[in-house]
Amino acid sequence: MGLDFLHTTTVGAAINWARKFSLFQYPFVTACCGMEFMATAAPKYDIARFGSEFPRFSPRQADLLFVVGTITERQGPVLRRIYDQMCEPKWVIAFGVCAATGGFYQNYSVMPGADQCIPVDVYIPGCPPRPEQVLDALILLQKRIAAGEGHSQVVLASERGYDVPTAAIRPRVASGGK
Amino acid sequence: MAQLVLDRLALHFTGGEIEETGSQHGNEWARIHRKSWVRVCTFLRDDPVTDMKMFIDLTCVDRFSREPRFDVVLHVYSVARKHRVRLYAGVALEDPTLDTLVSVWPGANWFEREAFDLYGVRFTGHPDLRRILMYPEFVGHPLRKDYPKEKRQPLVRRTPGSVD
Amino acid sequence: MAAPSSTETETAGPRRVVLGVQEALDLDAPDLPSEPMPLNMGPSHPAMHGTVRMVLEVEGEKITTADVQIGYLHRCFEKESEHATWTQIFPYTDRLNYVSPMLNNVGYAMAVEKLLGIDRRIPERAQFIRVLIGEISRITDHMTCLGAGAMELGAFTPFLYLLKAREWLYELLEELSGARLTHSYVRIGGLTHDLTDDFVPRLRDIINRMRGVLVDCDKLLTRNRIFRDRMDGIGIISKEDAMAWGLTGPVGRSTGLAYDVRKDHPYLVYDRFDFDVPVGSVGDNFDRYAVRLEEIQQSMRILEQAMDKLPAGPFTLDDPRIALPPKSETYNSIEAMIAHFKIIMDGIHVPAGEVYSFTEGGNGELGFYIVSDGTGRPWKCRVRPPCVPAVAILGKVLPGLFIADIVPTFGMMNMIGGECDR
Amino acid sequence: MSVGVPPPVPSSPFSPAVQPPSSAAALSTETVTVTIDGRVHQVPKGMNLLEACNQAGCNVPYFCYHPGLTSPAVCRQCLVDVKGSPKPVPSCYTPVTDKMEVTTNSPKVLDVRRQMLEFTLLNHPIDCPICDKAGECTLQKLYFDWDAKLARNDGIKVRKDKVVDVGKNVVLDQERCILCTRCIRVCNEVARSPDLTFVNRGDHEILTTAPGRRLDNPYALNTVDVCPVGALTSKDFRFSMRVWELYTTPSVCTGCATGCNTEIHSSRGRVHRLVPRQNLDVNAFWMCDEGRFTYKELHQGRAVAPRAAGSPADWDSALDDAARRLRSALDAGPQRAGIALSAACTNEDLHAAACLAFDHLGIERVYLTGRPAGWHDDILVSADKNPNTAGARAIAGPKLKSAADLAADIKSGTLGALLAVGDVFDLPADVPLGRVDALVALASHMTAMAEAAHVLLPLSAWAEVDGTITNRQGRVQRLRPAIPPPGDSLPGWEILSHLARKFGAAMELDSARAVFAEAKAKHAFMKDADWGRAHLPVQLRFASSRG
Repeated sequence: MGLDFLHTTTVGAAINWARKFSLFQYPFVTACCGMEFMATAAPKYDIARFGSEFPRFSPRQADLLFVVGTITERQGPVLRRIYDQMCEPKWVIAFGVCAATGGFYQNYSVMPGADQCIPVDVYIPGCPPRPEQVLDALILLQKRIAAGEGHSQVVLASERGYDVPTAAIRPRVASGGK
Repeated sequence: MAQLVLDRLALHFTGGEIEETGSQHGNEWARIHRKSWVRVCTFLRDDPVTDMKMFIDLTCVDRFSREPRFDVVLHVYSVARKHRVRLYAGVALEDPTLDTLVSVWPGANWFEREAFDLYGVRFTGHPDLRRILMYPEFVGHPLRKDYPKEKRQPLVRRTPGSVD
Repeated sequence: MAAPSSTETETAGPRRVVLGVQEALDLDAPDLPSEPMPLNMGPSHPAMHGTVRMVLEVEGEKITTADVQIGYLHRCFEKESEHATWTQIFPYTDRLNYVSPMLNNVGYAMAVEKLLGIDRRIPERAQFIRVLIGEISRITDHMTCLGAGAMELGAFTPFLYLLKAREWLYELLEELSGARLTHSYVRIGGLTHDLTDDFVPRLRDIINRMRGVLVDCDKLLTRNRIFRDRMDGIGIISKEDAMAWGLTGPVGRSTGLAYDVRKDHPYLVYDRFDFDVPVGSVGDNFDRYAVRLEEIQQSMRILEQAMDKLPAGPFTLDDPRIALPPKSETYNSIEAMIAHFKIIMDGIHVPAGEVYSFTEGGNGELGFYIVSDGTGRPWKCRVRPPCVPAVAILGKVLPGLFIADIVPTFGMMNMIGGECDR
Repeated sequence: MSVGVPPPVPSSPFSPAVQPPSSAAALSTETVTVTIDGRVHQVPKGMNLLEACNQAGCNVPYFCYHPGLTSPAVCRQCLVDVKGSPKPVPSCYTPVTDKMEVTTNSPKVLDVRRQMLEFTLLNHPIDCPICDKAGECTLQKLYFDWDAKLARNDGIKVRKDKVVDVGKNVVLDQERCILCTRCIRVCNEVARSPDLTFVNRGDHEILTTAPGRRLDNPYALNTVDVCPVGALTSKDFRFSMRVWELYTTPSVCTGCATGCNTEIHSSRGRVHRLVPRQNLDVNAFWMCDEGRFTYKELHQGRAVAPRAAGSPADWDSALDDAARRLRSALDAGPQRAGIALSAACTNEDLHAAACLAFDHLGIERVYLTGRPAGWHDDILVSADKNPNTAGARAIAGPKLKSAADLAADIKSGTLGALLAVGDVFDLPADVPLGRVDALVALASHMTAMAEAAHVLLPLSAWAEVDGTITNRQGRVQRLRPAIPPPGDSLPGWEILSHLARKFGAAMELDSARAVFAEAKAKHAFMKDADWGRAHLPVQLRFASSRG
C-alpha cells in the first residue's frame, strides 16, 4: 500500500511538473488589458521564458484560459462556451480587475467578474496589471499546478481519486452540478 | 463659424421647419421640426453653399423633465467649406419616432441603431433597426435617465455550489 | 529619414496598384455552381480583436454579405459619466481608445474647458505638454495598429520590433504619469503635474532610436511581396463614401480625403508647428498602412519642434475653483481643505450648456458632445467614436473580397473595442 | 384614544410659535418699492431685506438667518449696502422700507463677505475629512462661493471640547460651532423648551446646555438640521455614512397622522436617515425625532417571501391557496367573512382592497386597524399614529368596525375568514387567531397576525412604493420609492389585483398611478389631489440642495 501510494504520488507529481511548463494558452482578449498582454508577450518581458508562450486560438488545444479585459453580460455566454470546450485539466487566469471584479465599471452591461460565469484559478489585480504582475501570476499558477490545486485538478481528483492525463479524454458530466 | 449655414436655412425654410437657432461656445445649432427632418438634412447636403457632405455624429439626449423628452442630435460637417452645424429634433416619449437619415448619409446607419438601442428612439424607414451595443434579449433602453445604472440582465451565471 | 511609402503618397500621380492574387483567381476561376454558405467569425477570433463578430455569407472563398456586429465591450462610458464628477471621468476616457489614452484625456479636457469658458486661459506650457503627450500617444497607437496588422498577416518580426519601440514610450509616459497605459495625466485646466526633469532628453533619445526601428519595419513590410499582395487593391474606399460614412483620421485620409483636425481647425498650439498631412491615392489597405507609417514620422517632427519651443511657466490654470490647492496647504489650513474637499467631492461646477468639441484622435475626429445642467457632473457625456464608421463601412467593403482579405482589411481599420463599443 | 374616534383636526396645523415669523402668511398685503442692484422690485411691506434680495435673485449668503426662525443678526454674513446708511447693514435684520436702494454685489459688500468668512474660519478646526456635515456644510459652501482664497495666517486655533454629550440624540463639537444661535432659537421657538445657551465671551464663547437641562426635547434633531456646520450631529447618523454618497427622494413621514414632508436619504438599498422637507402648510421646516427614526422599521423583521400553510411558497401557489381558502369560507357564508384594513396603507392599496372586498367578493364586515394611539402635542405630533386614517375612513365607507370589534369577533368565533391588508398591530396578545378558518394577511412585517396567517403575502413598505397617503388635514400627499423592496414583496394594490384575478374578477390595475386615477374618480376626498411629476433619486453631492 505504502509503495503504491508512493508510486502514484510520484507519477502525479511528475505529470504536474510536466504540465506546469507546457501551458498552451487561449488569450481571450477583449479590452485595454490586451495592450499589456501584448507587452507581456513582447521581447522585453517575454512570457515564453516561462513555458507558456504558445497562443492557441482553438479552445480544444488550449489548457490555460487567459481572460484578458472586461467581460460584459453579452460576452458572458461566449466565454462560458469557450471554457466548456477546453479539455481537462484546465486553468483560468483573470487578467486585470475588470476580469476579476468588474473594476470601476459597475453598471448594467459589465459582468462583475469573469468568475460569475466560469471558475478562476488566479486573479491578477491592476488596471491594467503590469507585465511583472502577469508573470508573477503565471508562476503562482504553476506552483498550484505542481501542487495539484488547479480547480479542475481538484475536481478530477475528487471524482477519480487521482488526476492523470487520461482525464483529458473523459466525457463531460452533464448538468452544472458536476 | 457657421452662421451662414443658419442664415441659409432661415432663407430657404420659411414654413416653420426651423423652430429655433442659436450659437454657443462656437457651435451653431438649429432645432428642426421632426416632420421636416429629412428634408432639411437633404438640403444641407446638396445645397452648394452649405455643402454638408460629411456625416459626423448622431446621438440622443434624454431631457427627462422636459417636453418633448428626447432630442435627437445630429452633427454634420463640410470638408470643402470647413464649417459644421448641430441639428436637434425633439421626439416625445409617447411617440418616439423620427425619419431615418440613412438615405441622406449612409453613415447614419449604425448611429441611429445606437440611438434606438440606448434611448428607444425608433427611426422609421431604417434598413435594419436592431440593437447594436446591447444584446437582443435585453429589455429596456439603458441610457434613459430612469433606467437604474446597475440594473443587470444576466445571460449566464454559474450554478450556485458548482465547482465550474 | 522618411519611409519610401511617404514619397509615394505625396507624389502627384496615383500609385499603380498591382492587383495580385485576387485578379488572377478572378481570371481563371472555374465557373462552378456553389450555394451560399453562412460563416461566423468571432467574437473570439484571433483577427477579431476579441470584441467583434462577423456573420458572413460566402460563395466558395468569396464573401457575398457581411454582417458586422459590435457591442461585446460596451462598458457604458456615458452611464458611468452621468454618475461621476467631471474630473472622475478622466480614467474612463483613458479606457476609450486605450491605445492612445492621452489623446482622449486631452480631447475630453478641452471639451469641458470650452464649457467652462477657460479654453483661452490654459497656460502655454500646459498646451505644449498636451501636444507632446498627445503625439506620443498617436505614435503608440499607429505602432500597435501596424504591428498587430502585420502579425495577423504572419509577419511576426515587425510586431516584435514595433512593440519594443512602444515599450520605450510606455516607460517614458509611466515615468511621467505613474501608469504605463492608463495615464489620467491631464486635468481640467491643465495637467496633474509638470514634466519630469529628463523628459525632453529622454524623448529625443527615444525618437532617434525609433527612426531605426521604423526603417527596419519599412524594409520588412513596404516592399514585401506577400505583404503587398495582401494589401494592394484590397478594401478600396472612395472619397465620396468616406465623407458620407463619416470616415476620418488615417482611414479617411487613405481615401484622399485631406481632413486632419490639427490642420483644418488647429487647436492647442498645432498652428505653430510645421508638419504634413499624408494622403492616400487609392484608398486600399496599403494606403492605410502607408498613411499610418508616414504619420508616425510627422508626429516625430511635431515632437521635435514642440520640444524646441517648449516654454517655461505654470502647468495648470491658477483658479481656486478649478485647480486643487497645494497639498501642504490642504493639510494645514481649513481654507485649502474646504477648497480641496469641494473640488473632489462636489466636483467642479460647470455652467449649464452644451458643446461639441473635437480633436484629432488616433483613429480620426474624436468628438466630445457634452451637456451640462450646471452641477458637478455631466447630464450627458457623449464621445463621437472615430472607429465606428470605419467598422460600419466594412459591411459595404467586404462583399466581393475573399475570406483571407478580412484580416488585413479589418486590421487596417484599427478597430479599438473600448472606443467602438464605449 | 382608539383609532375608532376621529382625531381632533386643528384648524391651523401650527401653534403660532411654529408659524414661520417672516413667512408670507405673516405679512401685510400692501407692497413697497425697493431698488435692488439697480432693478426695481415690489415686495410686501415688512418683509425683511434678505428675503427681498433672494426673492429678487440676488443671492445673499447667511449663516444665522433661517426662514423658520427669528433673526438675531449675529453672523454678519448677509451685510448689504443700503443707500444712506454709513456702513453695510445686516439684511436679515432690516425690514424693507419704501424707496429703499440696496446693493448686494458692490466691491465693498463682497469684500466684507470675504472678511467675515475669513474671520469665521479663523478658529474652525480642519475637520472636513472626519466631519459628518462635510458635503452638506453651509460654511464649506459659502467659503467656496464667496471667498476661495487661501489662508493668510497660520495662528494657533482656540481649542474647545470636541465631544459633548448634550442629549440622548445629539452630540456637540464646540470647536466646529460658529455661534450662529440657530439651534438655540429652534429650542426656544419651535420646541418651546430652552435647552441650549452660550457661555463665555469672545473666541472663548461656547455653546452648551442651559443649567440643569439637557437637549432631550422631542424636536432636538432639528438643531442638527439647522446647524450650518458639523457642531451638532445626530448620534443615530454620525459616522454611519458620508452624506454626499446618499441619494435623496422626497417622501412623507408615516409616523403619525400629521404627515410631515420628508426627504429619504438612502444608499444601496438602505435608508440612512429622514430629514424634514419644507412645506409651510404641514410642517414648515421641522419634524419630530420619533418620526425621524421610523425608517428603522424598514430593515427589521420584514416579511420577504410568500408563505402558504406555514411553509415558503412562490407567489402563484400562495395566491392560489389564498383564493381557495377565502372562496371556501365565502361559500360557507359571506357574512362570516371580513376584511381588516390598516390605516397605515396607502390610498391605492386601500382602494384596491375595497374594490376586491366589496365589489367582487361581497364582504360586508370591514375593520379599521392600525397602530394604537399615542402621545401628542400642539406642535406637530398627533395622537393618531397612523399616516392614512383619513383616507382609510373615506375609502372603507360608513359602517366601519374598530380593532376592538375585530378582537371580539375573533374570540366569539363569528369570523370565519379574514383578509388582513397591511400590518395589524393593535390586537391584544391573547386573541386566538387560530379560530379564524381562513386567515390571509398582506403584511410588510412579521407581526403576530402575519405569523398566524394561513397565507402570508409580503407587502412592500412605505419607502419602497409609489402611492399617496392622507394626513389629518385631509391633504393627499405622495410617497415615492427610494429603495428596492426586500425579497419578493410587492405593493399591496398589485398583490390584490393578482388575487382578484384568481377569483376570476376583472381588476386590471397596471400601475400605482392607474389605481390613483381610479380612486380619484371614485372618492371625493381625492378629487383635487395631484399625482405630481416624476422624480429621479439624485445623489446629494450633485443635488446641491443642502448646505
